[in-house]
Amino acid sequence: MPEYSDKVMDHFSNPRNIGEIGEADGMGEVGNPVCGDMMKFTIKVKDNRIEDVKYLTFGCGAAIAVSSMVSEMAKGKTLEEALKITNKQVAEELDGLPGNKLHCSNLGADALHKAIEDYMEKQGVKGENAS
Amino acid sequence: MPEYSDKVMDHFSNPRNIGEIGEADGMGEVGNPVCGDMMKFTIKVKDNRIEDVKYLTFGCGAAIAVSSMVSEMAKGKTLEEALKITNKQVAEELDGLPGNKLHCSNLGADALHKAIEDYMEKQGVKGENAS
Amino acid sequence: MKKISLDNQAASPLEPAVLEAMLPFFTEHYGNPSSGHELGNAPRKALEGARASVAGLINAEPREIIFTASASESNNLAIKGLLAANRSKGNHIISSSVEHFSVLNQLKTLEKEGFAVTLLPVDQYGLVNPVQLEQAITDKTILVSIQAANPEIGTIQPLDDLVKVAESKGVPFHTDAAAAAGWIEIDVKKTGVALLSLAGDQFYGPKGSAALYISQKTRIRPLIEGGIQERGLRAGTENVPALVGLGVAAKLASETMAQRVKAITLLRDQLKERLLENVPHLHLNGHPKQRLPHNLNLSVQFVEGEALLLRMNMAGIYVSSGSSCTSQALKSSHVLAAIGLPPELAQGSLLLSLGRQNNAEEVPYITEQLAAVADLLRRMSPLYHQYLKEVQNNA
Amino acid sequence: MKKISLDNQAASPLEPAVLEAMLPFFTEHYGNPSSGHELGNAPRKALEGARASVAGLINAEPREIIFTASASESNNLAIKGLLAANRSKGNHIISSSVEHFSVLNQLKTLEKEGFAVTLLPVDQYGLVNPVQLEQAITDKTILVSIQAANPEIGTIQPLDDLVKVAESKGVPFHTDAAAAAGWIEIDVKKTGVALLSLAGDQFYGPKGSAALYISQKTRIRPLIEGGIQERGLRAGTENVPALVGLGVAAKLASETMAQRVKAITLLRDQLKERLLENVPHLHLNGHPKQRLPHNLNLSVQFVEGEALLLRMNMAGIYVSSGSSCTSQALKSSHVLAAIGLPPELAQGSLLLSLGRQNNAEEVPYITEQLAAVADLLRRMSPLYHQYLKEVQNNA
Ligand SMILES: Cc1ncc(COP(=O)(O)O)c(C=O)c1O
Ligand SMILES: Cc1ncc(COP(=O)(O)O)c(C=O)c1O
Repeated sequence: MPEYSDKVMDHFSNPRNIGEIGEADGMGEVGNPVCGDMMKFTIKVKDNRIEDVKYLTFGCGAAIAVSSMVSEMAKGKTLEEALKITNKQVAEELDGLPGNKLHCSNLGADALHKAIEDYMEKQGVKGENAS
Repeated sequence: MPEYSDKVMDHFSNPRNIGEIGEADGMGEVGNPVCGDMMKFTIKVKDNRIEDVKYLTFGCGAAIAVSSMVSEMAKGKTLEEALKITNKQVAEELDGLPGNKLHCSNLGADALHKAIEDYMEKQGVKGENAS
Repeated sequence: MKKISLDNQAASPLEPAVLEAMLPFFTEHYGNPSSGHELGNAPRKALEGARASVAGLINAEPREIIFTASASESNNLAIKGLLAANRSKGNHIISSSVEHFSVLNQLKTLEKEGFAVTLLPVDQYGLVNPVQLEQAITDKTILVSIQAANPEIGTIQPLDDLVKVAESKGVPFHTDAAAAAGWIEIDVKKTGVALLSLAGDQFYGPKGSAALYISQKTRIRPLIEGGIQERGLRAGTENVPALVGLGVAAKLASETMAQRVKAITLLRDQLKERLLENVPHLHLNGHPKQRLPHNLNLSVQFVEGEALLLRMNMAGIYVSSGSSCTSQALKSSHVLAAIGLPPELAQGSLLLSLGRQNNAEEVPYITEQLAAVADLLRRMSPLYHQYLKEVQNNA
Repeated sequence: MKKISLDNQAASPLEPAVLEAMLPFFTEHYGNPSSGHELGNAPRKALEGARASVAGLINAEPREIIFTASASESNNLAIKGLLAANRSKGNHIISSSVEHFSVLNQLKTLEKEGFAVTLLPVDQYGLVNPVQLEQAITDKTILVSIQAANPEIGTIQPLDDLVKVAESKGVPFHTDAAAAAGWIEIDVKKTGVALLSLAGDQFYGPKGSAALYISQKTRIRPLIEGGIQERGLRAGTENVPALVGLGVAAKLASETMAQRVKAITLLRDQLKERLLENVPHLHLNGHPKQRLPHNLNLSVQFVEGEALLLRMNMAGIYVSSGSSCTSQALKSSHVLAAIGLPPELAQGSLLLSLGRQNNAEEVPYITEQLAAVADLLRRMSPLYHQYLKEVQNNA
């Protein structure tokens, strides 16, 4: 088995916040089946805060755990705070990821940021921190 | 262990006719320490027959067994008969020798022939069958 | 919890008789086969017995069998060894796009060294076409290397036909039979291959036990030079216990192949049918008929293989996958790509390989678990949700 | 009848703890270390544990250890692998005339391929002279390969000095430590070797277990290409049981080397003295002091080695010899020739190597038997009779 931490295995086994928000305020997608990982994040925003966040993920154990962790980290944060979440932080919160999984599966923060940017664009507000 | 037949092991373990005849009628030597095998045959001839034959051998199990077998085969034979003993016959009498021993250790008949030739030369009679 | 391995091609428990035969060679008969004293006798005899048993499995002569430590080593010795002995004759090698890495990766190196390599394509089932082989052979071709069966999708090549083509052009043929030996009838005399690789751990023998068949008329150079073990073609003190194990495994495989194949084909087909009935959106990979009896390769649409593997593992069922995430090189299976499988299906591939410890009572549990796992992962799959929307829209 | 093996370098019984540690990896933990499911966990961990133990034996880092199946393979991987990765840098290799065939025979092949090879001579004790090494190095030299100790005459090379010379000229150094590892202190960090070969069966580990140390700054190419086992430097499913055995053997050797060496040196020296006292015309081969603690090499003047070996075997004592007749290639020892031993003495060489099962109570029996055998064979030796005549004539 890949050398997954207990936290990764916990999030993989019991992923939080799975799903797709019906009338989402923002949507972000990363990856594709060729590379083996795809994530689709949808968010609900209220008073500049991420009131709800859900995701759909096609991918390995790391990709699923990362999605789950990102959703937990983002929930309740202001958009500015959420934009500061980095893939590195996500990996750290998961007590690390196997070296070879750091690049291809650790895209959760990117998907979240895309969802936030999507929201901002829809609002006509181009976020300063957008990457 | 080399794939020696029981007969080889018998002659190696209990070599017959070891020694050197003091006042030999003929003496033949083959081999040298570089190749790993040396045989020295001495014979006593009476009425054109090999009355006694002894040998000294420095060499492997096959060389010792071959010497012993040759001495048994030669004893009592006429010189002409003894000259007809071939290395191949000796190997056959020993129920065969390992392939890699056929060339270097199977020199007993040669040594015997040399002893006979030596005898014949001393007698001033160059044998017809000498090789 | 139940533990069921469906990954027997990766590793399978030894036949008890194999381990039993090996044990004395770790203790009483620990000697070196090259020794000139008594301690060498039992190991040497055992080694030659094992050689005869391996020869028997493929209808070779004992002296045509060289022992090695892995199928990878056999493949490297076969190809590099033949080329080293035949440098002057040409520089063109033909192989296929579905070979094991222990063939493909050396070919890449050989290309850098100036050899020209043609990798024949395969059809949707993974079959190499003898006509395409014939067309690919030039007067520079010095070696054809095509596997007997594919370890991943199970497809068995038309070896007789392929060898016939090469033979008619006078080109020596190597076949990597690591996945096939012990499971399908192989007769080197009838087939006419020059070189054949096989490995004991693929038919209940130990790890570290393998062989290369080298037909009497074929000349190769050693890869590992040194002492004159294995007729000078593979130096090094022989791993007697492992090779004794290989011998026993080969003997058992020869003697019981018909029964083994019959039983495991039945079980595999039963598993296949139950899965296809109970788990929607499954696709069979490889040839429907010409396949290894213990091999089943399915793509579970909309989900990724490593997640499948981990979830099945949580249910005590051990499987393997051709997805990128399960490969150590992080590349999805080149075999699934070669048969034209779309990337999404390749990522969701599931390799189930059966072994002697599997039985029909396990089938319902496996089916139930795969159905549950597929369902669970699909519910979080963006591809599946997209599919559902498309179905709705079309309705 | 008593059975005494004095041929422990050819093969020795496993340490019981070694076999015990191996057994579970044939049964419960039969998995493939590359597997992505639970069955891969125990074998993978065990493999990495073994790697750490082997690294510990020579003060290396675990990632600097590549597992192989024999010292011969390690030597071939080291030399061919380094040359393949450094082709552009030069074409000159320096080695010694007393290397094992798994070094010398590849060098012969490499010479045919255009490499220039210098084999350094040795002195009467088998020592390579660092000054001669220095003089042999040119700006084309890309590798020096000199053994740590000679398996036949036991001589330990001045490795530190030799490596220092190569290092000062920027030439990487490989040492074949197959005979030395486990028996003398080796510290790759202090010594500064680039590559080092060792084999488990030389220190009570199993056959088929060996390793190559590759220092972090050294680049080599694999000999066996394929999967990415062993960092891509040695493809093939890992022989887990054998490598677990290697790990335990390495750990035991590290932990108990001082005691082992002390005890076996004592025994060896006792045997040597008793033999020299009781058997006339014995000659010690190799270095009197700088030698492997378990190795004793004697020439029994006037008699041939195979006959000695067979007669000792009949007495239940197993020995080895450097005579032509005991070598599979039917050539007397190149090592004995290199130290200038006359052919007659080389043919009568006797290699006695001790192991954990030998003890002081065996010494009188061994002495008595060798005395009897030597006497018996001398009485039929033309060389001995000649010697006696010369003595008589001189008297
Ligand atoms: C110094 C040395 N190198 C290499 C070898 C070859 O070992 P193997 O036969 O295990 O490959 C030996 C064998 O004893 C040896 O002593
Ligand atoms: C067809 C084929 N060739 C080669 C190999 C390599 O085997 P090993 O890892 O034992 O060297 C395998 C492994 O499963 C295989 O299936």
